[in-house]
Amino acid sequence: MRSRLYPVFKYTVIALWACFVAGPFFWAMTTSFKNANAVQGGPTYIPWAQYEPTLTGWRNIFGGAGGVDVVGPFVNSAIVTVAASAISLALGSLAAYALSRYRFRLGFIKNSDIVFFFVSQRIMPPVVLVIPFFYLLQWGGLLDTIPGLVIVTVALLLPIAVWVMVDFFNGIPREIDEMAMLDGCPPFQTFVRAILPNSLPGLTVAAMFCAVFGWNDFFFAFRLTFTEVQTLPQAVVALNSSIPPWWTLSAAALFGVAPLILLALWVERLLSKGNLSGAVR
Amino acid sequence: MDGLRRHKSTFLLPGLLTLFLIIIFPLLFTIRVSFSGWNVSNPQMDFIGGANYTAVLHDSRFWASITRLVLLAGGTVLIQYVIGFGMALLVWREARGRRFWRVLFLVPMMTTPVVMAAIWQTIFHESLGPVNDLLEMLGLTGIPWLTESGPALAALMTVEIWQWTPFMFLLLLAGLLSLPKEPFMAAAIDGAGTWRTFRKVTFPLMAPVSVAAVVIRLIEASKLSDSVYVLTSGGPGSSTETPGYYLYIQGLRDQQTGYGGAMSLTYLVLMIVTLTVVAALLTRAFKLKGDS
Amino acid sequence: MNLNATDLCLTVDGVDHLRNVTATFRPGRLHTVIGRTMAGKTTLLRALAGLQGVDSGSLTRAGEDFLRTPVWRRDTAMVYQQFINYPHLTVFDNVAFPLKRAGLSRDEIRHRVQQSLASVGLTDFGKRKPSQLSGGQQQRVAIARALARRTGILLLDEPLANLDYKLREQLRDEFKALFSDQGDTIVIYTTTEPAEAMMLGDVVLVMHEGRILQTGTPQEVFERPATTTVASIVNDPPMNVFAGRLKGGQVTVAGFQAAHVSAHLAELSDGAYQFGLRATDVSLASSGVDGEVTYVEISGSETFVHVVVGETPFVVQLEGIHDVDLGDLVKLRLRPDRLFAFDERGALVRTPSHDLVSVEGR
Amino acid sequence: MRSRPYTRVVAVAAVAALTATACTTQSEVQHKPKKKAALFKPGSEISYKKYGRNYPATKVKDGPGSCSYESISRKDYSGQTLKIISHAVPVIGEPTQLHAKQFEEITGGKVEVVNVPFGELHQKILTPLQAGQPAYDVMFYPSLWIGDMAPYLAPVPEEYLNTPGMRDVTQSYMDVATWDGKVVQYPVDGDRHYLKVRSDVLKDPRWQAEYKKATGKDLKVPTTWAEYQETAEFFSGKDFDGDGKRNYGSAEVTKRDDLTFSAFISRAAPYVKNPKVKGGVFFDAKTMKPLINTPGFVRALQDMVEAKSIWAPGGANFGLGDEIFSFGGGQTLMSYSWDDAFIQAQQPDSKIRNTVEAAPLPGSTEVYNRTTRSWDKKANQAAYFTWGWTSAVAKASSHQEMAFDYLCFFSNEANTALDLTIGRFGVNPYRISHFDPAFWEKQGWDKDVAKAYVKTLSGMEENPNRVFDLRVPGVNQYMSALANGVAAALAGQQPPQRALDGVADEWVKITDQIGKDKVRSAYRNVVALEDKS
Repeated sequence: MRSRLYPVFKYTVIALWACFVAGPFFWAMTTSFKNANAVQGGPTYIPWAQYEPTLTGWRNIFGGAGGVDVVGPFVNSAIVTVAASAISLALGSLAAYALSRYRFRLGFIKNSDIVFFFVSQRIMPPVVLVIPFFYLLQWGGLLDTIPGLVIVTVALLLPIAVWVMVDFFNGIPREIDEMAMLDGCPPFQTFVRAILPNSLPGLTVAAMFCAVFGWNDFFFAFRLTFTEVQTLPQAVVALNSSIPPWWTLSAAALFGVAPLILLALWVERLLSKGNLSGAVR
Repeated sequence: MDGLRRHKSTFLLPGLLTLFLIIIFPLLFTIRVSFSGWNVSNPQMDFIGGANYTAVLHDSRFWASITRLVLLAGGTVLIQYVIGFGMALLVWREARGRRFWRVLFLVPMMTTPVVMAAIWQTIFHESLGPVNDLLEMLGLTGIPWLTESGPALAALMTVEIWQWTPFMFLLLLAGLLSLPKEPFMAAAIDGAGTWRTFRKVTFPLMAPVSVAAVVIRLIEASKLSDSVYVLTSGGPGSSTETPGYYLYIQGLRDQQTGYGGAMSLTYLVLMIVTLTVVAALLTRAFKLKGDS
Repeated sequence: MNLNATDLCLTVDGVDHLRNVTATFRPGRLHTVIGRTMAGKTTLLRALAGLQGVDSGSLTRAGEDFLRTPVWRRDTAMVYQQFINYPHLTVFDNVAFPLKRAGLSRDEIRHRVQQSLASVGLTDFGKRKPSQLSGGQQQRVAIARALARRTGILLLDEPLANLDYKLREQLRDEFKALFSDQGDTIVIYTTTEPAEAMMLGDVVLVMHEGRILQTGTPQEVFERPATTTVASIVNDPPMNVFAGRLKGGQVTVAGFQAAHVSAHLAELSDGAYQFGLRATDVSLASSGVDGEVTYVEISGSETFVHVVVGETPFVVQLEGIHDVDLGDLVKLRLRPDRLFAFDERGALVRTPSHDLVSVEGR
Repeated sequence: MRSRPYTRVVAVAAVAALTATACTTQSEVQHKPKKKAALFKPGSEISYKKYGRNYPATKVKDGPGSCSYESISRKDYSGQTLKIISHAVPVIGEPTQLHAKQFEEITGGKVEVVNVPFGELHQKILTPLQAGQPAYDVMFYPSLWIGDMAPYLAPVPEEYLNTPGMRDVTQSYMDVATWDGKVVQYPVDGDRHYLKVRSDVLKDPRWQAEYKKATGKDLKVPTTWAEYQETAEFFSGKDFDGDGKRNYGSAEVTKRDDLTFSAFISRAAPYVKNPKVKGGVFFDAKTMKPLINTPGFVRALQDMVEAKSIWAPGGANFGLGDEIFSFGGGQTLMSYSWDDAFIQAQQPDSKIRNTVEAAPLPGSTEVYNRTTRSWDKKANQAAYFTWGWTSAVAKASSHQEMAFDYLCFFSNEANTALDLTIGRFGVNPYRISHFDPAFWEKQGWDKDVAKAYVKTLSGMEENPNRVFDLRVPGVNQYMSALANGVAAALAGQQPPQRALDGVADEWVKITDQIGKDKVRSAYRNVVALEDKS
């Protein structure tokens, strides 16, 4: 039987973890209202009481002199993330569907090997890829362009999309495909009309992972663009100077995570409605 | 059936070929460059045989970083799994404000690692950051977070745990929410206690999700380098250097492209072998039927 | 337009799923395929639907090579044992789905869906999602969808197997009415239940281990089972099959000699036979074959007593509730006039109704 | 058959790719400006005030010459785009952006600036240069990379060399900008390491008395590294400013992949730069044998390891920013590095404004002589001309005139005067006219502070015993190897001698890899600068 202390224990643990999770955000929030003197004076937490808050950090990320403009990079990040995620989801769910429903055999290569090929791209250290990508994009005239960045990002996201969707499709009874075909749908229509509409949870999880990894990619975006295309992480990292303006950095970090918090809300909604059941296995 | 056979390639190939085309050139390039002396001042594709590979074998800094990674990745992923599972269990069913907790617990995953690592650096700052300040308020002495190897590793692991436990949490929570109800009712009827229910019902049912989550986290954790870069730059000395960061130093920052290529490929082969073995062992440990 | 299957064979991983299956399915008839689990019934349906390829053999319909026709052009509807519907669509849209694919007009679709839903008694459920329905209702939706299309071929794969007993009986009765006015549709219905097969089928096909053992009207199959296997499949409980000897029309089983000559067996030559006897034709008596009770089932107003005689199991079906206990030693009375006689290889040689049987489907 | 969505996706991607290709094709034509009316009168008052509250209200007069606001505003660059890479904001990155904005306003051209953290700057600039990709027209980077960059740089045209601003640049910084006899870098900053101390503490009679009591010596600005250590040790752990928090002796740059190598060279300079010995500090310029493991360097590393006791918490992982925060925040008594920390401490809102003093880097009482293999017992001090920020124009740029106009505008007299006063900009005196105490007093500095500052800086210009950075191809590798060795010793992983022996081995390898002759000929230029005085 559960002891009466159990709820106390439970909420204490939840609260402790919540503090740990929220701590850095709280710190970034309070730091974003400081200036050099408030930072140099040692750690303080409560505005007005411990330090005089200023809006310098926040002004700096919206084109204020002495900062970086995050709005343009925000738009670029959004375009790249949405485009690359969409392409990855489209190609990835098609491939995942094939791998889930049909048997492939080419010499010793089986379905599981093809899935492994996709997933193994995530094992590849980014350093291996970035220099060749540079020459590849240069050859295609795609350096410092959004299409170039989208192509590279697709290579990063496609494995995730395939990984999530294969598992998800494996969880959808094959009889649904069969029934759709019996009901007059050729395979592609079967996929589009019968399977995809039932894959919303899986697509959501895959889209979330794609968005998270796409939105937060710094490594490739940084090295394959020059001036035309700046993404949000680049704009934030541009503040990591030898005299780092902690306040601007904090404001930019908070700004960068905002759109993805909406994503977290959406995912949680699906979770709570039970829609994600079977989305991950 | 014939109709199906004809279609299957049409589904698979767009994705497979796209990835293949994007990946194949870099891979071939890296293989070729690993046999060249390409470096910052001679960016040429000459041929120097296996000299780079011999050098990799004798690079003690590289091998030390591999050993360190095994501990770092293994340790953090294990802790992430335990905490992620624990938190998922706590906010799984009846918990006040569980929807709020769930969102909150997801958020760290959404942040940009390089950016958050910069924030963490300010948090661990030994005189201007809050961690030591709080420790001192509690009457403890500050810890040299980024200047001694033990604490620096702990700081690094803390950041990794903060950033990626949500990933485990999400996978495991989704897994829990999709469990069938019957086995739990059966356990309740049998009068099994909380712990027994967990051990006999929840945990075995969660085994497939667990294996997938752990393996995918291991894959991602093996690339650990962003937070090392920002937080400690591999220091003090080289005591927090990971292969990802060392590869970055050699291959990108110092532009030892040839040597970096050889090291990357050695690392890639090692990782693929290790992760395959680990995945197989985990699968067996959870007594799953190997299936995909 | 008959659907002709000739010598269909399929082996997967060394296991034979279909062995030289040859059958003709006729429009306007309801064919029931009866067989035990794993007999190949589902495989046969899937092969007819095009969901499963075959290794050899041919399948034609009106001169068209059906094996080369993709699933989506086979004019076939199927109802699964599991209740398979489109989870994302409402009941109405589920039923309308194939109709939309077929390009029918909106009015026509509405009309047909409503008609179809009415026929399965789900008129008021159109707006619900399948997940909000009970199992029986879900299966009705699946059936409604299959019916609404008015396809040339309608396949039902043990549609009642996953339902509870009462619902099963109720639906079975409704099916009789539903399928009787399917016009020119070829209906093929698989089941493990003899009663279902006999009650619904115009034609019964008995399947076992990938083969079709016998094809005929329900009466033919029931009264003249071609082999001991068929005999056991088409009876519930399975017909008791046991070895015995015949001498001058007098049967000896397990050392116990029947008192009377069985008239219908009189013409047979003396020797060893296998005999079949329905469970209803065995009873417990004060004298007879010695056996030991191994298991007793009481079902409603009937009692099934499982008895082992030597090594041979018997099932005795008794009216009413009987007080028999496990391990009781009992004596079985076998009705000699109800004995089916099979030769040593299991082929039927004589039935209680005296008729000689021509054996099909071997 | 229906058209499939994914074929459409592929088609769209292909079209996008082709369009992008067409757009990025560069023309090789050099673009020239048109002429337009000036927006400024000669000698107008210039101020950054309108760009926000972050900037001082100081006003200066627009200078004469072709780089002035007045002259540049006569050029019409509308329709042209200049691409610039610079360091992260704020150090040099912020002035890059600010002057880009101003340049856009007065010429009508477009200027795109990308800011990059220090660790990434080298490869981010060099990779496209080596790949022949015209990524940037103007690059801002540390001047010591000249050996890697020179082959890809456009020499500064004659007309810019003859501007009044350029002619005012001190000889040292013109030398730093020159490669193979050609000026290829555009001087925008002068850099050096010097010592910064809290004069309020050192001059406090109470502390002087206590110090005398404890050590028997007078409390004064240290002139040797031994004194530095002693003074710092005395104050470490004491609360010398009375704010209730502990203070510490020294803040130094010690983070491995930050700028540790410069800090180490500062500490080594007096031990290794013997005015009597010519022919190289880091290498023997004749044989290219590394000297990094000779006793002078080992002594400096021993000092640095010992210095751990005088550092603030976290002091063993300080980047430049940490050092500046620590000293500028009043936590530590002394620090030594670039001007940035000093200027930051002298900002109007600084807590320690006018309580700090600049002084030359500490020296030593003996200096190693590598020809005699013994220590010369004499007081020695060396000026370390640590790399500073510089700028250059890519040879492959098709907007060279616009690029040089931008740089000359960036560094015109008015802009530089204002930039010098903003600590976070990282722009430090490099023209003769900058060494004028009156200018600094006008910024609100105390007379003594300004005087000592100018004396320290100009003293370095006059010091004949100088050390320059290892300005050779592959300098990053050399410095990275050095930083590794220093870090290993600081972390206690290796004793100093062994750590530096390891560095020497690495250096030999690096030299072989790059080509001995290539490195030697580059290094000879550095040695020539050192030996010329």
